[in-house]
Amino acid sequence: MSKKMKSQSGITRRQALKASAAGAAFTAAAGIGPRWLKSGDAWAADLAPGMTGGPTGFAGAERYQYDDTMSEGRAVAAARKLKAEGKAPETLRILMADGAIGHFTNPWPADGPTLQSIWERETGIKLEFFSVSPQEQFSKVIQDVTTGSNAYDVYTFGYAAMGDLSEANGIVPLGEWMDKHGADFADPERGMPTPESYNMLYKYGGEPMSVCYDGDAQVWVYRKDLTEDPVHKAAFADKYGWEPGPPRTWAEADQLAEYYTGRGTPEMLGNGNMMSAFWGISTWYNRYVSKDNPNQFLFDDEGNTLINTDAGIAATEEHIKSLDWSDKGGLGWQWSEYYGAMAAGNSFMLGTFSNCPKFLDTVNADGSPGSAVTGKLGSFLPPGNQFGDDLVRRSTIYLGNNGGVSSQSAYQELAYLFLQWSGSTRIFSLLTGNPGGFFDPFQLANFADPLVNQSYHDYHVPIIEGTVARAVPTLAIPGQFAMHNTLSENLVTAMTGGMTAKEAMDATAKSWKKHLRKKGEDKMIGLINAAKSGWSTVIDKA
Amino acid sequence: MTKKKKPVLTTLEREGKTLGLYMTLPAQLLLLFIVAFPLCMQLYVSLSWWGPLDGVKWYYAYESLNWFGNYGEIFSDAKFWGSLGRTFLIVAVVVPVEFLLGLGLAMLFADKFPGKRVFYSIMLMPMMIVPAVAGYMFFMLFQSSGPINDILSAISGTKVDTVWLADPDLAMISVMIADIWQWTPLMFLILLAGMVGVPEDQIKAATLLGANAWHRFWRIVLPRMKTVMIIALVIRSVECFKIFDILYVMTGGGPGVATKSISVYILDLTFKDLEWSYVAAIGLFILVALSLIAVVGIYYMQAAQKKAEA
Amino acid sequence: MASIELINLTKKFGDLTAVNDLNLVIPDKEFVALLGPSGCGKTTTMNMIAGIEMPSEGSILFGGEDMRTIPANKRDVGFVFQNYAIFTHMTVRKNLEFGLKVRGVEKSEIKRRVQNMADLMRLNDRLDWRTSKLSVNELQKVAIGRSAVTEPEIFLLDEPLSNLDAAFRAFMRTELKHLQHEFQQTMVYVTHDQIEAMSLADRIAVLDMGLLQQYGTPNEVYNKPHNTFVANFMGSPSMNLLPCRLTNGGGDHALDFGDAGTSMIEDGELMRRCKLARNADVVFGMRPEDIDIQPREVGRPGIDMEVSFVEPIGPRTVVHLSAGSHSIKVAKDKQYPIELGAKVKAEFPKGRCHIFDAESGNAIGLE
Amino acid sequence: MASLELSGINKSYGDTVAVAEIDLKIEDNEFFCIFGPPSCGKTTILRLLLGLVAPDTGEVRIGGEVVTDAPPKERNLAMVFQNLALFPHMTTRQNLAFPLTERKMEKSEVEARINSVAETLHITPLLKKLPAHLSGGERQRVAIGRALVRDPGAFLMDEPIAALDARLREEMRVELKRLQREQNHTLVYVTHDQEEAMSVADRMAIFEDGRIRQIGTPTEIYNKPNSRYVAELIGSPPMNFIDGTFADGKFTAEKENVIVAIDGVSASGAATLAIRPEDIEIRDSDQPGIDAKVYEVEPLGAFTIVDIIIGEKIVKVQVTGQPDFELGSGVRLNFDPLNCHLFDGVSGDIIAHAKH
Amino acid sequence: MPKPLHSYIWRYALILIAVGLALLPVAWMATMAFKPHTEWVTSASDLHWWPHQETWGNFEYIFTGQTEAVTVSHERTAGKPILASLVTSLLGTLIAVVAGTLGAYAVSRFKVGGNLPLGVLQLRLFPPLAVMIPVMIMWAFLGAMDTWWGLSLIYGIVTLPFAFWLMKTFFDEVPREIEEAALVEGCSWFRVFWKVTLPMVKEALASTALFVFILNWSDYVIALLLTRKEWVTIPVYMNSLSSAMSGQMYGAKAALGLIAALPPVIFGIAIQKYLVRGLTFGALKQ
Repeated sequence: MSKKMKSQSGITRRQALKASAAGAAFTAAAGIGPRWLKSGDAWAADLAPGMTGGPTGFAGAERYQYDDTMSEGRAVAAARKLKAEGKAPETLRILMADGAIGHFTNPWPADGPTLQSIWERETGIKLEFFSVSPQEQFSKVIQDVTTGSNAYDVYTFGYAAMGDLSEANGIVPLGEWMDKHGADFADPERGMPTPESYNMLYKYGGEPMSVCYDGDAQVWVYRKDLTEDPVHKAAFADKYGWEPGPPRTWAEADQLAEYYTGRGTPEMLGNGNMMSAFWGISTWYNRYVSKDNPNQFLFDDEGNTLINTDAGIAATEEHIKSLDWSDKGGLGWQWSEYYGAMAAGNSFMLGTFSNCPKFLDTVNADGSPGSAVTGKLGSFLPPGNQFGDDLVRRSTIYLGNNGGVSSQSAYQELAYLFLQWSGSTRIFSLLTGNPGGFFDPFQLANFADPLVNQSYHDYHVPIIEGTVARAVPTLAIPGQFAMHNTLSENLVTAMTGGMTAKEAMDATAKSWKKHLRKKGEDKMIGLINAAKSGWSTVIDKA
Repeated sequence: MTKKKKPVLTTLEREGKTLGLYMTLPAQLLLLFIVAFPLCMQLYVSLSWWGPLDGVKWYYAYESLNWFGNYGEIFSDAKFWGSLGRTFLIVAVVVPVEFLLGLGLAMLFADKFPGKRVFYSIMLMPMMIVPAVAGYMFFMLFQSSGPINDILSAISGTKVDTVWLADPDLAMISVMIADIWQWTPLMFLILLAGMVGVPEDQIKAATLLGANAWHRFWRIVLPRMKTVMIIALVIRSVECFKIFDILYVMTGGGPGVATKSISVYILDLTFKDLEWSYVAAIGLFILVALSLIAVVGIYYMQAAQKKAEA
Repeated sequence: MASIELINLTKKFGDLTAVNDLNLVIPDKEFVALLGPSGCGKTTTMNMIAGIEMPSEGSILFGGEDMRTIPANKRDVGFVFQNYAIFTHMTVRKNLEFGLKVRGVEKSEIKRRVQNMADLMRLNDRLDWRTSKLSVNELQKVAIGRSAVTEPEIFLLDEPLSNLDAAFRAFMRTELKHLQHEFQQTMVYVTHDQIEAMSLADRIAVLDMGLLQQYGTPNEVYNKPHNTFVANFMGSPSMNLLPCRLTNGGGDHALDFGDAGTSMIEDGELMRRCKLARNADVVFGMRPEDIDIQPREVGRPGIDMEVSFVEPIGPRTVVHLSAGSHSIKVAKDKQYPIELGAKVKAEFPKGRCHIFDAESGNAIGLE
Repeated sequence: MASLELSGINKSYGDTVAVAEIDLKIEDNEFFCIFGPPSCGKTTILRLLLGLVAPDTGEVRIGGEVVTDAPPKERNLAMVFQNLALFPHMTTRQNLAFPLTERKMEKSEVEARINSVAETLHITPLLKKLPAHLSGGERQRVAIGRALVRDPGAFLMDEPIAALDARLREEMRVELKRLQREQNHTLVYVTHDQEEAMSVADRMAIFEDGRIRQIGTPTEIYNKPNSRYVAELIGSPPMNFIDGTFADGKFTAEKENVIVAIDGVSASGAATLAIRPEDIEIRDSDQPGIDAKVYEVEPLGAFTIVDIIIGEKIVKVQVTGQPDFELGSGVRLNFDPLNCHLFDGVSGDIIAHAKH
Repeated sequence: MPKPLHSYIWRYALILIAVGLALLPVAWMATMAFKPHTEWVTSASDLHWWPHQETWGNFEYIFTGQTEAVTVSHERTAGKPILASLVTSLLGTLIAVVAGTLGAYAVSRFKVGGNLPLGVLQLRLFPPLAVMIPVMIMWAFLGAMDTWWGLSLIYGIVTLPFAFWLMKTFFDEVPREIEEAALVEGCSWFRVFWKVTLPMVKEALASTALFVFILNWSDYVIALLLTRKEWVTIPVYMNSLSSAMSGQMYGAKAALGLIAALPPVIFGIAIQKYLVRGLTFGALKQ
């Protein structure tokens, strides 16, 4: 059943990805300060009246400028004070995912300064970024912690890794500095909408341990043009009894996937979701968590695993079935190759990180379409399951990127100040809009920002907001990295016929139980139950 | 008078012995450095739940002592026996194939022919390629739009674009092919040396007694190569059991666990699952098992030797 | 009929000519020795007869039939190597059986023949031993037995006795000679030891640098050497060769030995040959055992010399005499009482002197 | 120069005895030969003298002074090894200079000595060459030169010319003998070639399995071997032995119907008559003597060896010149009692020597 | 014994096939190293066996990090890893050869060292990963993690068995008499070793060093475990070259692969005749 990915005439998957990211040149020259740093305060003149810092040189820049009363302003002022007192390093060393460094080094909008130049001109402290691929990001941080080589001041890691790093004393609590310097992360109007979501993305064990940089809720995009095509409309309707369009339930989503597989020229695949090792876990989570009303948790309150119950096994069987409508070779892909397939028009739909349209639905400088799907995309809220007239639509926040301060760093407060500056709502809005990196909007200020809307497109931003509201966290307890690896390995083995869905789930459950036992069962159960508060409780009407 | 006494040595011989002891010092130190201290540490850590993320140094492992919990776990760890089984499968398939190909090549290269030196050097080349690089070569070759599919399409006439590295069975086959490509020259080298090592006169004598080419090979060359064959098989099996580079670069043990050898399993436990105490236990388990096999092997070889001489 | 004929046999290894245009007839049932220093081409010649080496030019006939197209394993030739080439991974019995088994001889016949050979070679109680436990002498017997058991018409031996201890070597020489007489096989025996060649062979072919120097019975080669090489190679201690000039003081020839003086020639046969000499520079040859040591008297043919060294070697004593730049050896049997430095005259033996042309080394005046 | 003495020496490696009960005194300036079959302890004697190996018991004296535990350097002995042991990576000059530079001799002295030794051994043109580029004979001379160059107390040589071919061996042994006599060094010479031993030795010791069986001059040992072992070893072609019994003055061997009367001998019991091939006289079949048949004839040019069968025993007879005998023809042998030795049939020790 | 003609043809046919198969993977990587970015992944139908426009872009990329074809941000260039591979391999070889040679001579000549020969051989028996945890902890403890000397020390230890056994066979072949000849002249044992025995095995020593260098240069797993950023060797760096953003950078990795493959192949062929002895720990000589 290995339906082949037909490479369409001419442009390859690689070119499609490159084309779509044309607007954002991923500059190679990370690690050295930009040459055009203006000396003295020439840029200060361009600031709006009363403002002390922020981007200049483009229309609307004032929206992102700040004074000493704002979170970013206070951070810069404090940084300058530390530098004056000689308690600041020449260069701040930052370990960051390779796809995100562009946020700081890529000027955006085109005629504006880079965020790195803003920070360096305002604080006089240089930034050095060390890139790492997302799969190895966690191992790299852990190696630095366990071997004590003190190679970085700022780490970035998935929000779920906060548990591991806190227990390993790798990162330092930030609460004290947050209060001292007044960060606006939890601001109900601009920052996190609800205290639960703030706790989930910023805190571990009740203590703020990192600054969230990336929402990473799984948002669905689909080939809207194909659903409006009259031919497909009619054919699909008489086969399934409803007009093709945004699916409300997983059953409908699977029908769409089944229908569109093999259609179009070149023949496309209905299910473009990520299925490979490490990346495919989120797709499985999306199916699993909406199997109960209001939520299908991973563990019950006594710490027994639920993934190997009928609901879990059913979700896994559906997950495996969906492989029939996706590229068999995809099992070896990374996230960029799934994006490439969608961009090349080889996939009907793709539930992935919310930044997908930012890269795919683009227009080249000369007006030509950035990819084969420019202007043809639509997005929809996560499909769910019906319980009576309740419709439980759930998505998951998987991976993501949080900034933490290394316990080995000699300039911890200064490192925090950089996190506060870059994580606060104004600068972060400018940052997330920047197509140079893959950080996703999640703060309320981001959704309201015109530049973000320009990159993410107005049809997509409200869906992101809706999805974040309906998102639930994945495993975020210490040992999550190993537990996710076991799940991923068993899922791929099941998908390649090595195990049945039940065997895969039982094996995963057994391994998860062992992890809990090793880390201390009651402590873990406490953490799991505490995290349940962060799960979304939004119920839609069927 | 003939009690077994220590031989009387001249001062010269005694000086020699003392110099000898000093000269073995560096090697002994290195051996001690890598064997003694780490093995003790490994044993200590393997008796606890200690891991790098516990936030305490390894010597505090006693806080989470569980005695033989880790070792017990090995026997119930399906993934461990799975990867061990896979490793033995690879050894069981790869080593005999390399042996037969090596023997065939050795027979081809047995006598002199023009151009022998050049072909001989080329045939040795694969073994000298950095294994990680060889792994990457075959990663490129086995891509679904890669040259191997292109050749197969040319041969079969139909369009071949099998996905080698994403299919569990085909991935295993491609890893084996890569290993066979790299290490057949080793077998070829050793077996040829064994074949050429047979005394020239004995072959001439057999010829003059009326033996034709087949007799010569079957009754003279092959029996004399027995020890060489055993050496080749033992050395290759030990090295093959440690297979890692080619496999990790080509498939990373994937898809799923299809080509996960014991080495890759240990690496994942170390870096992904960070269960360092369990890895320590597995490490010791393998050390002990291999040592037992080695001791039995050496005992058997010596017995065979004695039988041969009796 | 198993005579062996070598016709214009030549073998070149690159630009080295190991065997140079060799013509030799080895009559059926004869024992011929190929004698010469190491590297003279004797082993290469034997290898060509056996078929191990291919001749560059010329041909080899067995009983008149050309052996060019017949490979070594079809020539039915017995071969014994210098280091025996025993199959060390087999027992003695398996070594003896090998030749018969590969020729597909029927089982009971093999058993019979091997048993006979074991009796002949007194190897009965060693049959099932591993060859690695045998002494050098026993290995030698197995090597010969293994080939003899196939009852070849032609038997080739490459220095088979050189590794044996002195006593056993003397015994084996007699046995080999006797076996050859009894089995009437055509035997070719390669050796560098002239004593072995003399004692064993019916005929000796002396080789040097790939060229045949002389081919004749032991006595012919010993008594009538065709050139200085054969003269010097045969006999122990070797023939004395004194370079000198023919001068015909007063009609008759005389030998001028330069700083050792001149000596008249009384021997008629020698005089006849000296007359045939084309140029004056000759080499005068005398066997050590033919020379008489006499007190110095004028008129006796010989050279006045002085005893420079005495070597008592059990049954014989070798007396070294020297005069000027010349020195000769004289072999006396038993203990020969003579003091160092004694002034004597070495008297030329009647009828047993040799004369060679100095430049070509060839003998002068041989029939 | 120095005399060498081994008294009460025993040496064994584990349970294999190398040498046992060795009492040996080698006089000053003597050309002493150690003769015996391979691996009979000959080389161990040299290593004991050199100090490379310590004796289990007994003492080693050089020039009368005890050196049992002294290191090789203080013994001032020079050794020429069987495989010559030249330093392959050094030129001839460096090889010769090695012993001198090791003794910190200053430059000009070293040059002088090297040139004089090179002169006496005619190896001056070879000084620049590496051992690999020299012929067997040249290498052999350089090895001797290396031993000569520092004028040692005594020389030890372990079968130095065994590897050369026949002609060169005959010349080299004469040259060695002459060199020893001119330089009058003490020389201990090990060989397993009995003709070589007899030709060069002033005195020689016959070894068997680590023990000395007899010491004496070559002619003494040739004419008066003290045991059957020595008699078998010395003499080529080898001596003939006939087993039988000796009673009241007469030796009889029924199978070979040999009866020889030897007067002045009172022993009785099993005995072995021994006679050298050159001491047996062949007579025509009609003459008195032991009845025999001609088995084989080996013409050797200077003399001929006739193998005669008496009973089932083959006896070798050496006849001068080149007579021809018809195989299988009947002859008569005469054993002159004066030429016969008598050994004890069991122990092999000498009972009576031939009196010629 | 000349062989009939047809067996020659058969022999050559089979050898050519074998040689072809041996060269195919290397040839593919070599051509890939010169292919421009566009020809890295071509559709299955028109596979570019030979680069249509050869370019040195890939080499330029791995050494400078920039080339017109690919602009993916890249932390560091290949220069440092190549230096790392060289330094650690050379030092590792030095440690192994020095310790191995001294130990081998002592065992060969003085029969001392008891368990050393077997102990050293046993080292070779275990998969490196089985003993790596304690070594990683120890290296972190000593601050040797991600340092040139840390990696060199481990390389020295891991290849010690080869150096030891190889040199032991060479020392066994040196005739005892030559050393005794020097002893008789009053040389101390060490001078004999230094002035006589070692010069005689010079060529063998060089070959052993080359052989051990190849082994160190070819390592991947030990470098993967003991280096992080500063002293990453070529194989580890090469594997990290593929990033999520750019996917498999075929051309660049092929170029680096070619550079990594050259030294061992050249040295390997240079010491061809000692390979059998090396790989079988001296059990078998050519």
